[in-house]
Amino acid sequence: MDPNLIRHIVEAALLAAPQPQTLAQLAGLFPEDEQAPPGAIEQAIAELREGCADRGVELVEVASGFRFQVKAEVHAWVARLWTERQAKYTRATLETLALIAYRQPITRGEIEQIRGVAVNTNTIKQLEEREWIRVVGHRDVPGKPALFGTTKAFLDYFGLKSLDELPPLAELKDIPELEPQLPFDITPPGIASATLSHDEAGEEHAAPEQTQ
Amino acid sequence: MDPNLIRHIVEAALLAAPQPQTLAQLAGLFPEDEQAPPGAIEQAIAELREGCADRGVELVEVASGFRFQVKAEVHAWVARLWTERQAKYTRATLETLALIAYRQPITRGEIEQIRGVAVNTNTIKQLEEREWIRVVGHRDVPGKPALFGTTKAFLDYFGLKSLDELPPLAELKDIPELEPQLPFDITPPGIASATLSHDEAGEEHAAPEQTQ
Amino acid sequence: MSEPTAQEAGHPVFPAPPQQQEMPLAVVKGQPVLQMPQDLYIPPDALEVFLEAFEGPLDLLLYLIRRQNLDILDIPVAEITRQYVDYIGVMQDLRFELAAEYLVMAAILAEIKSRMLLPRPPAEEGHEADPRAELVRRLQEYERFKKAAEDLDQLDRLDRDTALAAAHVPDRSVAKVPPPVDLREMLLALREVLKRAELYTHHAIRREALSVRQRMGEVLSRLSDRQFHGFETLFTPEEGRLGVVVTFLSILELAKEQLIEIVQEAPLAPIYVKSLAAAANDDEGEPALPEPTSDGADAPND
Repeated sequence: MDPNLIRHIVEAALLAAPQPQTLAQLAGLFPEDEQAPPGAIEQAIAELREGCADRGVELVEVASGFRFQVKAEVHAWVARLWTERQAKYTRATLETLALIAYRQPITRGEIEQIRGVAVNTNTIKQLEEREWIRVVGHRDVPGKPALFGTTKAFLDYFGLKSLDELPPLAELKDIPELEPQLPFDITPPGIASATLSHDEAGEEHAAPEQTQ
Repeated sequence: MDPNLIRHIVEAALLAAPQPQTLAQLAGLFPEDEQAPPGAIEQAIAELREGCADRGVELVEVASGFRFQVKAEVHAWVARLWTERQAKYTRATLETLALIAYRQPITRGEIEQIRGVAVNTNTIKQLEEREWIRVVGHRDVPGKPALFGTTKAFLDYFGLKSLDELPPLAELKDIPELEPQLPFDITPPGIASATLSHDEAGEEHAAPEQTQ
Repeated sequence: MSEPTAQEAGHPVFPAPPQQQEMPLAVVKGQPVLQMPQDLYIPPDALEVFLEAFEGPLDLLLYLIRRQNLDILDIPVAEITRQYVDYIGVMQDLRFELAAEYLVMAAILAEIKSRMLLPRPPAEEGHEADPRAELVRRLQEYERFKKAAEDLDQLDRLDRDTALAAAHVPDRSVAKVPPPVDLREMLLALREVLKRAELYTHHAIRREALSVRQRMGEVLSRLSDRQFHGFETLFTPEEGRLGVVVTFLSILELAKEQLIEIVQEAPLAPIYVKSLAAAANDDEGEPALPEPTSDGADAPND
């Protein structure tokens, strides 16, 4: 099969499809008795990607496959096609999303624990409606709280192939006013040590005053 | 303003817009204090149009403006993005196909004689559309019934070099161990005939006497 | 008493909320601050703005620590508590559930303060955790995710920084993909037919060389022009002896089924073959086919 034809098919399919397409999906465009040769689709993708150098769009790979998208450098002009479309997300939404992205699976209670404030039901609903997060299970504690995780749509939206591509989580920063006075080298006994050891797992038990 | 940038903007806008864009709409993408020079957008469109020669899409002008669209020559592949899997073949279809494979050239009447029931016209059409069977001639008897045979596509699909690679009929009868491996329901022999009558909606029972 | 807590013995030394000044909303350690909010003292009329500007008490504390260099140890607990209690009245018209969290924070601060003021039993000296440790840990943890949220917001995202590129598809008709067929399915179907056929008919289907059947179709196709073809032209010597035999058998079988006519004008003269099953009706398609029932009756000589 002519490699140019394969490239044309892949390009047209990526531009025609409403969703990003995986290599397998692209291979599925070719009928059983006339399959694209092995590696031909990868080759076509590579060529298309290079061919975008002098174009206004680029071919990128995101979590659910390959897609063409407007280059960031011309987006400012293109954005004038739509009067007001850019949804702004509040800090509450972004912080909740960040906690779900970096700490998934995580319950709403655990999010509240870290943020120190109640999570608005609408915030969760908004993220669910955008299909950026979903319930991935329930924690086996009283009340069986839902555990949230991010979706492929979340990665797609932020142009990421996988969670690994998220910006690395910052190191714990010292609190300068307090740090010198804090005996961190001494293992804190009792409740404090239990809580500290749960640092990564998301903590269930807060100081009693914290929980609603 | 750099003509390349203008071309990139026009291309990206046409690919991002849900509707065709007129020259005026495209000109509107540029802010008042940084308008595209006169003729620059027309020039960009002309260049983009030429640039489609070796691509899977083309830039066309329709009543409401310019748009990129999938080229007709790759549509057959792209259309598979919206594929609809047809229902599994009925037992009647499989029997008809098998009889044509093993007894070709064979007329529809002969198939009906062996199966004991009339063959639905759709069954034959279905197999012809799939290009698994074809008319290889007509029997020189009153009515000149078509003689059906299998095609190379049939052999290709089942990975056979020739019909000889199909198991001989005698062998077929003696392989009960075939059954447990089969992923589909096997009708127990006792109620086979009763069930078969439901196989295909339009299939009328032929009187058994007719076949004698 | 050389404990750090001893330094605060003289409070409240904090200045009162400066309602007499116009711009500064608060004064921290004698320094007027113009930005909102300045410290834990929130003028009641600014409470709503205050609640919207911060994501909660941790966010506020972080702000105070990072921007105002507030020393958590230097918090006049009694004053804070009194003010927070005053807010309760104001908050009734506002979002109380948010304000509650600030009250919780005030309580935590008060608790820390009181624990630090209390003398520790000598036996537990060196074992008791610093009462601020948990708060510090939570502040650090929160700060990480505050930063993560900012990073997330910086990522190029659809709609804001890029848009999907799509081309029009002139014909959106749905392609129909035929179902997959397993060869064994077909064989099993055939077996069922044969079982039934044995019940209905007296003649069982004989074992046949299928290559002959296949070749019969091929020969018929080659003869489909209804012209006489040289007998030899039907053979392909490249196929070897077996291929020639298969072709020969298929010609004999076709002759037996009266699908072809074999003509030889004289002994040793060239042999010609002509199809009796020519595709004369091919173009007419379905309508040319006879009724299925009469068709069935047509082939008793099988």
